[in-house]
Amino acid sequence: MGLGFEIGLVVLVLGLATWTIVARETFAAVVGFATYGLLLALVWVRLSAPDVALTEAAIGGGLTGTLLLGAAARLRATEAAAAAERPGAQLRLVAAVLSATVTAGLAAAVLFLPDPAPTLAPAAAANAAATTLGNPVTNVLMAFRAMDTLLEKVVLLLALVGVWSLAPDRLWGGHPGPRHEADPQGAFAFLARLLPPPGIVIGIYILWVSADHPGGAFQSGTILAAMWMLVMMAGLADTPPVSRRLLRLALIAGPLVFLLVGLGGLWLGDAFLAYPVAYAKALILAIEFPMILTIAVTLGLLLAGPPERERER
Amino acid sequence: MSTATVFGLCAAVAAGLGTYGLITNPQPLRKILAFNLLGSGVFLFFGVVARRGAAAGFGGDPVPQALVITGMVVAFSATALAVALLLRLFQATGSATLRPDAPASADSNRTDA
Amino acid sequence: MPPPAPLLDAVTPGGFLLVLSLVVPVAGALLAFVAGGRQIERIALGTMPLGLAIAVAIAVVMRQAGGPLVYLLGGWAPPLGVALRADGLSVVMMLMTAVVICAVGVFARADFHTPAGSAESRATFAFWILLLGVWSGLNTVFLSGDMFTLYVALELLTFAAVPLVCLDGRAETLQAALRYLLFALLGSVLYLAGAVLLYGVYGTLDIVLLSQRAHADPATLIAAALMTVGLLAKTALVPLHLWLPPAHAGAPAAASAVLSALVVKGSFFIVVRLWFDVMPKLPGYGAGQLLSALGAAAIVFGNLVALRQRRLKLLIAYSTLAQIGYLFLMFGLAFDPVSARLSSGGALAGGIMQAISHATAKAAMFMAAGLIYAALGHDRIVDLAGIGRVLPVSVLAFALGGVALMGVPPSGAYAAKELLLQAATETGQWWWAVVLQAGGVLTSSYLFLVLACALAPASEPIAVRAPVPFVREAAALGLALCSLLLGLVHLGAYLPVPAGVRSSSFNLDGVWKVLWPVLAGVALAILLGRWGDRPPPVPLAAAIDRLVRPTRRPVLALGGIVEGADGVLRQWPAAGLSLLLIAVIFAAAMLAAGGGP
Amino acid sequence: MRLVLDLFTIVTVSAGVFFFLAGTVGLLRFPDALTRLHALTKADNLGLGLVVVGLLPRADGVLGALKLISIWLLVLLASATVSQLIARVARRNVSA
Repeated sequence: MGLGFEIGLVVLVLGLATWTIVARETFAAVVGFATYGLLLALVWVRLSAPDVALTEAAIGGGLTGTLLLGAAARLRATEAAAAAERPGAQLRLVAAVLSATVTAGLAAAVLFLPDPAPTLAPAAAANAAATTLGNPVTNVLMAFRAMDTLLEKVVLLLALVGVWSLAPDRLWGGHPGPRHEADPQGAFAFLARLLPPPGIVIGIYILWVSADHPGGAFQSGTILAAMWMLVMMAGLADTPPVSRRLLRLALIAGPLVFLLVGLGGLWLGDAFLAYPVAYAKALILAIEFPMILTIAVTLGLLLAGPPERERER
Repeated sequence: MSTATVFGLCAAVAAGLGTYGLITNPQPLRKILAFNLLGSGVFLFFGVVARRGAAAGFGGDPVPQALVITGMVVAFSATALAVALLLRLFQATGSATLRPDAPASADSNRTDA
Repeated sequence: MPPPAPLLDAVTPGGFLLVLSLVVPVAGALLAFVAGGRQIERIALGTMPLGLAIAVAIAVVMRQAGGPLVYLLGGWAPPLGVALRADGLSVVMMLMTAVVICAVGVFARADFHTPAGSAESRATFAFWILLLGVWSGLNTVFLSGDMFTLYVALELLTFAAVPLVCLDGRAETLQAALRYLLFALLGSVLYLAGAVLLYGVYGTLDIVLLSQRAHADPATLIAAALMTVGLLAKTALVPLHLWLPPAHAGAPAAASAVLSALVVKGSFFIVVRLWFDVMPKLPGYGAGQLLSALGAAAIVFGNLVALRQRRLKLLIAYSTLAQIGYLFLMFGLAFDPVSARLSSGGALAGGIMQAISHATAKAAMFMAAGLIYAALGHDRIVDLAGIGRVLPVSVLAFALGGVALMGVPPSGAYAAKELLLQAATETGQWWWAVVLQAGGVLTSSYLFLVLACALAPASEPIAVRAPVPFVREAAALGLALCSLLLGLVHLGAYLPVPAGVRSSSFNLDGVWKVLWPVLAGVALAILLGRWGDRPPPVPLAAAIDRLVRPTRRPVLALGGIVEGADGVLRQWPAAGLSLLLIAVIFAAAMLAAGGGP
Repeated sequence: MRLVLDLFTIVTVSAGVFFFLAGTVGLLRFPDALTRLHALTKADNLGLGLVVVGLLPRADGVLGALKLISIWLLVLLASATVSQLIARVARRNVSA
């Protein structure tokens, strides 16, 4: 069937991309973007990257979409004023020409990429025995380039500290985000009671299979975060106050265990972030389980925003 | 033309669209959106590079695939921080503009002349 | 020191120190986060001497080993794994960072302190954790041998820096922080685009492996142009500076010191890595000249706008713009026409020297300005009269920091200037020497402007709002002295300083060389300065005023034009378009040098 | 046997796709929120259901089949709730 499917997909993806830029209403643009994210997940599948497809669907379609939709709803009042600030036609033309030049440069670079392409796939395959995991992406994330993954968790934590730092002084230590109210007998509350148990099972399952199949700590954490948000948005539970010690512990558990295992490797003579082959899988799972907790809680709180209400005593 | 090349060109166009939106749209939220579009284009390059490097029985080079997962997490953190800043700015000033002269209590440097 | 043979797959003795220098601030941030309350400050302050000790230990071990330190994370060698490497440049930058962070820690204790018995406060919580975050990010930037790890480190740095800008929650700082974040994100995405292209061409992101494999093919050059421009946006090189002045001037003093002294150096350092280590042969003469030209524009432009400022913190922020320009002059000067590549010689040493001397001096100046602001409740330059009596140590720290920046011996900036001037002479690029001297004149000019106001007698006694603890003034003064005496330290073991460069000279010729920029600067300050309604508070003011009045008007008009240009460039679309335009020009220059596709 | 199963898959998946198509047309052409919702949910659920049923013979093992069915059930649950919520908002907007 040639490239028919690919080209159709590209047309749809680029159509939605254009829509997110030119749409007049921000809300409509965000809806377009979330759809774009879901279609992009299909692109990732076509590129034989199912792990990334899961991440793209979770982040591009889900998390970012939710975050931006919420913001668009809150900022609707500012849209009219912004229209006056729109740059003139000449400026837009220059911007279009320069952006097109960037596109041309990137496209040229893609066409000039060497053939055969250099790859680390054989190296990754040859060293897979060191961790006894079958999923090469998990191997890269948790072993070969574990440093990046560790730093990424610190980035998440700092982003959360940054978000929290925007709270008014008097509300420090309080509950993030608005308190959601929903009809306790309504359909939404029903869903929020029904879905989390299987959702949590699926989340943990995605981590569990990620040793040998597509999945991973981040994708799993995102699902858990979604379940938590569902419960919060249905008003069944409140966000925890940011001063709660247990919450803070959950937020650093992942990177802390990661760091400790890494230092253990250094201490026992091998290397920082090295795992002894016999315990590699166990150690990686020992890192990943607190990690999904940390990821889920961090993502949920990043979406909730800075503390907005005083701590209830 | 291979699958990877088609998606590579798609990525280039998405990145260009994102750049255009980031520069010309005055609303910060639309800039954040455009940044995500630009980012997704760049991430797609990782996918293209990975697909081109398919070998050793893998459908793609796992290293760029892993890098892009890290990149997406970082981009999401950036989006969350930017949205929180934007909402706080809106809360503080009632407007959401990036014009340097906008906030009413702006610096005393330019009040006299 | 010749560039040492790059080590690839061997962990050198002492390599674990590199790991510790990353782990210590990260662990500090995590522990402070969970401990909360009064422990935050204690953990952060406890981390600082530890981090400083590790930096010193790395310097000592490296000196003994006589070559770079290498550590392979997880035992995985590149290209599959990630290596940490410390060469002379990273050691010098790490030491500087540790010193500045420690001084900022001492300085910031008064502002971000949790008294016994009181609850944890928002600003205290955020400041210390973010400070440790900045430190983790910077150490990773200096040590990482992998272009993608550098990207993560760069983002770590940005996410720690942005909230520091708006720590006090005022509307204008929130806006400044948002502008900073959005522009920085654009920069890092461009960097990432370049990184993925490099991987696509070479199958590795390791700096040493790339340096062995890099050749002038179109994808590589496009990648290089994108990465360079992305990093320039994060460094705020004119005309990509829209975010810097309000962000650096609006932040609390301790945060301004960190942002101005350290954070912009992170992305600058990656440009150095990219141009000197990854692909010294590729940029070519034209691109180097272009980067130097942007630097020169920054020097002239930043200094001129600084002269027009009415507020002290904004003046210092614009001075940072100018000083960033100095950092980029070296790229054109380092080009060796014989081998057609960037040589890691005197120009590079001068650039790095400039970076560390600016970091120490500028941190000192922002701290001093913060103390002055705290004492007076404002920082309007024309109303500073009398502050010299009230806060002599702070004003001295500010003055010494400024003098160090002017390039008076034996300051680090003097040594840097000498190295750059020598490189200019050697390569016959006299035009950059002219810019260097002009920069010195302009620097002394705004320094004079501030000091003339600060040292003037007050018309009425100043009521100080709050007593200023001596330890805070001492922290600022200590950093200023560091910068001023830096030229006496021989860094030849770490930086490629060519033999025969004297770090200080005390003959008559030398005195004149120092004096004329100062005098020219004073003259310029009198012509260009904003003095409010009053003539400059210097002896013979009235006579001077009469003398300069006819020339003052056109010169002031010129200043107005420059300031207007700044206003235009700081509009978002203008900055964005400049960014793309510079990217295109860089790509064109590099493609032309590389023979084209 | 194999041929029969293949035929079964082709027919049911095609039917599913047809319902998706009909749902999309309904979404675009119907006049108001409630009727659009009606088109969407009915066609969506039925369409996905048929696709899942069609894929069942191709699932690897009982576990794979269970996974496919649970996907359908989860989507049913989610879309039922979401359309309930949207409908409630739409009705409130009409009566207001």
